[in-house]
Amino acid sequence: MKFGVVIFPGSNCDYDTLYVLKDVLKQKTLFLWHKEHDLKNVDCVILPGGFSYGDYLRSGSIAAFSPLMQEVKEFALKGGLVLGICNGFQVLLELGLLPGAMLRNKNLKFLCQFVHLRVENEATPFTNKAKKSQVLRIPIAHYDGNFFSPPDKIHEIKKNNQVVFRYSDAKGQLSEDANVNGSLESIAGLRNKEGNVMGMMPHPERASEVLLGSEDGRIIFDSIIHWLGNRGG
Amino acid sequence: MKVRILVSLKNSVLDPQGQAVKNALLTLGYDSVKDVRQGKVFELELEGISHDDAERIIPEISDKVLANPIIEKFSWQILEKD
Amino acid sequence: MKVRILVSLKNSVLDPQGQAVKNALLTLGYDSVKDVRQGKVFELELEGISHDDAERIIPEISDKVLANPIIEKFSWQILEKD
Amino acid sequence: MIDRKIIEEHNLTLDEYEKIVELIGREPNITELGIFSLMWSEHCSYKSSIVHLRQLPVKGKNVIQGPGENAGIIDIGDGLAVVFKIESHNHPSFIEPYQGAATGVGGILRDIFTMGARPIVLQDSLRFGPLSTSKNKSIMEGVVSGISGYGNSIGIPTVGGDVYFNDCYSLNPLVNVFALGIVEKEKIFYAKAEGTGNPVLYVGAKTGRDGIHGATMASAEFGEDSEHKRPNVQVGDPFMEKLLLEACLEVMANELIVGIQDMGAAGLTCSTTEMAAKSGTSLDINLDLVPQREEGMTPYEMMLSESQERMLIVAKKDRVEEVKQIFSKWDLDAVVIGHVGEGGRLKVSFGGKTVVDLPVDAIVNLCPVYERESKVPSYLESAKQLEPLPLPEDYNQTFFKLLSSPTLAEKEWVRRQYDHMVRVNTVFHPGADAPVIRIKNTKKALALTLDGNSLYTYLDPKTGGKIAVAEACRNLACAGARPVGVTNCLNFGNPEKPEIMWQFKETIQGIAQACRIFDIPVTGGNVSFYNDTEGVSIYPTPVLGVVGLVEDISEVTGPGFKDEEEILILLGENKEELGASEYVKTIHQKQKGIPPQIDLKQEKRIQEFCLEIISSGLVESAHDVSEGGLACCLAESSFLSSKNIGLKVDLQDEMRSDALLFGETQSRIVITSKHQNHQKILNLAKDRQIKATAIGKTGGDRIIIDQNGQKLLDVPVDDALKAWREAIPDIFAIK
Ligand SMILES: Nc1ncnc2c1ncn2[C@@H]1O[C@H](COP(=O)(O)OP(=O)(O)O)[C@@H](O)[C@H]1O
Ligand SMILES: [Mg+2]
Repeated sequence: MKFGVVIFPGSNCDYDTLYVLKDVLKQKTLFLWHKEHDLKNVDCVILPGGFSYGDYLRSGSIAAFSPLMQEVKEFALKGGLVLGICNGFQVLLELGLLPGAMLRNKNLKFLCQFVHLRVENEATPFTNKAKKSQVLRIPIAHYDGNFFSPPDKIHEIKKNNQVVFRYSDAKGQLSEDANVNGSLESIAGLRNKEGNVMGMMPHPERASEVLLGSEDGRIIFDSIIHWLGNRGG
Repeated sequence: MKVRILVSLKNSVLDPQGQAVKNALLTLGYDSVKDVRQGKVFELELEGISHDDAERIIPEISDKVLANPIIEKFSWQILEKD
Repeated sequence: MKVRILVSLKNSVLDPQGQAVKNALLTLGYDSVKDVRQGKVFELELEGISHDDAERIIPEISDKVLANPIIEKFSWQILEKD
Repeated sequence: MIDRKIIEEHNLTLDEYEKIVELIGREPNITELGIFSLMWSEHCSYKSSIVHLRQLPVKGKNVIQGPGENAGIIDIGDGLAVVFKIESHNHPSFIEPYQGAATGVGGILRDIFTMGARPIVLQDSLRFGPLSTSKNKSIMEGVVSGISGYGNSIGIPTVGGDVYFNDCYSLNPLVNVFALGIVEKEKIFYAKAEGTGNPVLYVGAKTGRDGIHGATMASAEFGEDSEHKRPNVQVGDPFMEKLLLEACLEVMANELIVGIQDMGAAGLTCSTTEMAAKSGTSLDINLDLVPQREEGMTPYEMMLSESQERMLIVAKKDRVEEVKQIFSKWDLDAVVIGHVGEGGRLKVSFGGKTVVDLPVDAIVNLCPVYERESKVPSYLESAKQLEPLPLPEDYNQTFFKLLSSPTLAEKEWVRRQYDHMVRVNTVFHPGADAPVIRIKNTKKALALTLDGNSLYTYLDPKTGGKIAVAEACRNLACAGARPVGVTNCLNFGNPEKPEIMWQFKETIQGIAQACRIFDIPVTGGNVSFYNDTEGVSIYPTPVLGVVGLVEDISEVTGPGFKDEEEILILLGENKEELGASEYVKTIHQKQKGIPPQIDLKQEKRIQEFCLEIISSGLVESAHDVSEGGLACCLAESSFLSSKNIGLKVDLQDEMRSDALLFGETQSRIVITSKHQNHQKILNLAKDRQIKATAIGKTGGDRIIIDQNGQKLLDVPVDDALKAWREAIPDIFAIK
């Protein structure tokens, strides 16, 4: 099983994601370059956090046009696993692989802090090691993480069980305070209808070692490894 | 040719930046301000392109690149012809 | 009264956002694009204010709040009178 | 023709001009004059400060590079070295807070990665006027978002810093940014221009008419109207810098280049002349080849432009194509604009004509040096007299007021705008005295801190200088780290005023003494003079950045209580010292008195002791006593414990109760230990002749402090926490 971490110009969590997969979780992992058309036979593509192309237009928008993303799109449409973290989530939205858009955080400030996430859907390749309603403690770091979707679309998203994580308090309760960036319905993570593509604003790679304050993020990577392992075996 | 494209949030989408500007203006005593919406403006310099082609590609660029149609709307005008 | 104010970086000032958009458009094959500058647009709804007062406070607001005259310039127009 | 007016406009004296003529043997042309004016500005030449800076100790067995390069370098073992430096961006941040602060971050990062090091952390030291005015609020908002905008985007965590508020910064905020990078010892790069015939490459952003005369601007006082007449401010492009960072590190790793220098303040002028001067070579460059953003730029403008995100590289002759390939991979142009020659001259051509032909030694090394007149300031005598103060009627209320004063209040409003976690090295200890950064693949960690209380320095510069160093090291000791190197940013008023010069000299003496006693080398720094607006100078503000090393990361200690029923032990002694305290400033509205005094040897022994008991595993938490005194120190340890554990303390000192609670006597650390360990600590302290007193216990949900059994303070932790935590967000809340 092989992971690919995409590097866009301006990605800055690329090395962090590689480090966690390779050094902490001992997985075979390589970088994928935005200008290429080659996914190098990876089993899971991860779009890391950062400021792709400076995020000067809208977060994630220019990266969505990069050559590699056209391959990623095809890979995803064929059922390949794709995880977008933070900026990676924004790229997936801009690419249309996931529904919705991101607005600026409700307080109009960049927010870097630990948050709590309630697992809404544990039956995905990305969360199968979690329990339903389990609360994870994972940091966020973004300016544009205020999820938005028009009313008719949000109805569909919920009907299809696409919400994977919601911002909550430590006990799993939803509230305006816990929903730090103002996301619609406290949505922090989403999957596509088919379930093979997920985007999340929080950074699981920053919560994969006790030293850094939490190990809860490993659940996401462990779930992928488990899912790929089962599929392969 | 010089073109101006305005991109702003759809009316149905909350605009906290505009709100913040409005509050700042009210704080400074400009109480005639009832509402503020903030958007983006792009000024493009196009070259070697016919008017008709411009009329075709400007909305295309706006829809595909400059605006995100889920949340934004756009309008445009040609400021200077060649 | 509805007013539109455009704020953009002075021509001599680097505009990284405009540059990024330009590069994206070129990459997508829109080679007629020679230059892009990006700015902000504010649409204000003013109430209970005379035309003359508006003509006075709009540049004041723009200069003091909406733009930093050190690096930015602004222009404005009244879109709708009351 | 160069006349008197032109010379003055270039901030040069007539004497200096004559010296230029003498050195080059003719009148300079306007471009050449511009070059001299930049390089002989205070900002670049250190002409008023250099004689005093020589007092600072710069040697040490682990020093790889002391002052004189873009940044200092310290060996930390395991084949690794840390590269660090601090820089001010005060004036630009006042004019355009967002861009001023942002480009400050960009500039200091280039200083680090030009040396081959990957920057891994940033810290910022900020000084603003009181948040009671909307102007000061918007400056702070702009500065913080500028640092956040640049640092977050480029992906280097801003892990710490400090923020103080004082009237003296209303028209002159301070923005000092510290950066640190890590490099393999064998792979350090320097600003060299060696090898005749080697090509000189220009890489990064195009040159525009940005901030022409920025360096001279940073060397002149602002007048009343300067808010309007000021020159251009640069706009930063963190995305460009990120590409530049990756590309530069890649050409270095591939050993394709000889030397590299950033173009920051003083741009092309500074980078070309410094590189040539260091290597005793010549540089020949052709300005027609310089990538330009604007049309019709003159040689004068190109040489003086301060456009950001640019680098000058001297490549190996036969590797130029590979250099270009790497830059092109990162979508950057690398353009050959000249080559290295012999003879120690800078030769610049434009439009086929030679427009500059100057000896680089004269430009870089022969600027006149001044030992400026100094005089004890007239304010000092009366400012040191603190009249008798009434005791507070209600200590609880006084305590809440102090906790919510912006200088003492929780700074999370700032911290959470900074991505402080990217690069996955930031060890989790929110609000710690010194942020801790692990070094991957080793057992080691770095602890960092920035410090400098300018009210102390205003009232007693020498003591203020000593305390700045001592407190920075004390912060490190609390984390379990040993100081290994210092950088400093000295923010002062106009050095042509004798009273300012006196403050400067005294402060440096204090810093130098402290560094000697702590045995830590100063590896570099920055001097920012002319921090005066409308004739008013800021308080003398040294900011000390000290880097500490933790040998074993499992020993790192935080400031928050770990558990209930832990024993609180005070290391050091309480004294009745109220002068210059935050208490006197906030509650009695006086910035007066004699600041706390410090015995550096005693301080050192206490820090050594703290480190000893931490590494013996006897300590659960450690926090130093600083602004706000013992009461605020204890409260913070409660706020920073994950369960907000309360405390009960009975102090047995005979003195004014306000001094006991809120006085800022130095050389004190409060630690907690498990019950079974506390006697061991007390015994050890006795052996080491350190005063250590068990003053109480953690536990409960109140903060209770008695004096000789008499109740002084008794408040619920939750209320105190609220006062502390909500003060700054409240100020910025949209109402
Ligand atoms: N306060 C100081 N203490 C020690 N060294 C200093 C101080 N200020 C400046 N220096 C050193 O003087 C040298 C020249 O500094 P400078 O010209 O500012 O370099 P740069 O332009 O890269 O900031 C640098 O090596 C710097 O570290
Ligand atoms: Mg430098």
